Amino acid sequence: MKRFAISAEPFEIAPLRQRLLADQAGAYASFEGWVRDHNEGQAVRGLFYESYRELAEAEGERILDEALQRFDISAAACVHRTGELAVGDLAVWVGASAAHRGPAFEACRWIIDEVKSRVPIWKREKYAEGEQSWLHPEN
Amino acid sequence: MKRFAISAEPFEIAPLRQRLLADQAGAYASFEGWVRDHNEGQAVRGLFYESYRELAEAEGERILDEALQRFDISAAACVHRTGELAVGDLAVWVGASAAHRGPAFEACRWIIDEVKSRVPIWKREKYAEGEQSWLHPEN
Amino acid sequence: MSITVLYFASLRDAAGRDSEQLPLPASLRGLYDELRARHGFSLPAERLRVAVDGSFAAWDSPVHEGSEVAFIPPVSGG
Amino acid sequence: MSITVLYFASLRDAAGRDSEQLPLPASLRGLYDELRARHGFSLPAERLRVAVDGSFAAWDSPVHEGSEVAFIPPVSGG
Repeated sequence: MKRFAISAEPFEIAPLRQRLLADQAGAYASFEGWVRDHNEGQAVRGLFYESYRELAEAEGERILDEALQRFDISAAACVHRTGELAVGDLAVWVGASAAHRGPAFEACRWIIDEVKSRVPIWKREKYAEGEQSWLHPEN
Repeated sequence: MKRFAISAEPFEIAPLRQRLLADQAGAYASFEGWVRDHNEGQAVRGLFYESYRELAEAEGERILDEALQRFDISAAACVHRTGELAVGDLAVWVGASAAHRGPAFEACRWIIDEVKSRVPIWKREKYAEGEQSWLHPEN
Repeated sequence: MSITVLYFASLRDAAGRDSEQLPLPASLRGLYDELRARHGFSLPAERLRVAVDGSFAAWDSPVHEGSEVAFIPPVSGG
Repeated sequence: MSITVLYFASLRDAAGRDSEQLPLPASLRGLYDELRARHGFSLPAERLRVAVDGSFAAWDSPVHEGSEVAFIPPVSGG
């Protein structure tokens, strides 16, 4: 079972969370990224995520492998949407389970940070004024 | 609507999470504490949580008020179970939403830490050997 | 002239009851020490907090007729 | 002797296509600079990563007949 997935359709969190439950795990930390109605002062109507899917899935799996090495966690997973998203839609989900809450939080935070900086997914924002632009952050 | 609750019965996370969704919020961090099958080397069959409910709810609200002051978040909530719980049962849930992921994670972590150290709830563990004991941590 | 004392967790087990009515004490600290001796509580007052009428209170807070007093052992939620 | 170049995000918009077949280049860096001039890409090579056959690669990696090359603009998932 893949732990990192790109999903072109809306996805349910409940079954993903369920797979992280384990009798030895007492702690579960999760993160969800939703489409906000603004970014850097501009009103946003929605956005479009594009990925280089093959590379994104390979890099995502690598991040989760690294998280399992770096942190004392039981399991971790991540799903990232692609396609057209409206304000309020779920864009990304990360979950991590562990015996203790410290590593669960730290791994969850580290995974989303790495996904945002390393996985080939690009966001095009659609502004209320009708313009669009790809985000290619500096750094 | 109370943001902190003591629940004597199992509770659903989905409606609690739903209340934290907001168009200006792009980030949601959550924590769940589940009953583990062990603690400090002992096999655990289940546990019993007792609270001083009136004081617990007041102190829990105070923690959430403080979190809203300390962190740049949109909303936060917490529910803690009481009563008999089996291994794998949900004991506590915390959720926080924010425009950005940093404050969402930090507030979520701070809230669960404060709840564990300040809210009058006590855990009695039932060990596989049949003994029970109240946990009154030295911190 | 009486107050209600509430017991939780290990204090309740040791006292064998949830609560009891007691005469108005001179101080919270004196009350706890007396109850500790009577019920055999293992925890010293230094490891407890005290609540009066549903709010945390200082150990030197006054106690009034009719107050509800609770001694709060170290908590273990989460 | 040819390779496939994949375009994503702003590079795809500027190139007006998802991919194209090109002759085997001498180097990845030279290939990007040539494509940047041809398609008017705004991003300099220093801001991109490069992937060959579905894995990130160094800019001085060799390119082989039939390789699939992708220039990866700064990512913005999450």
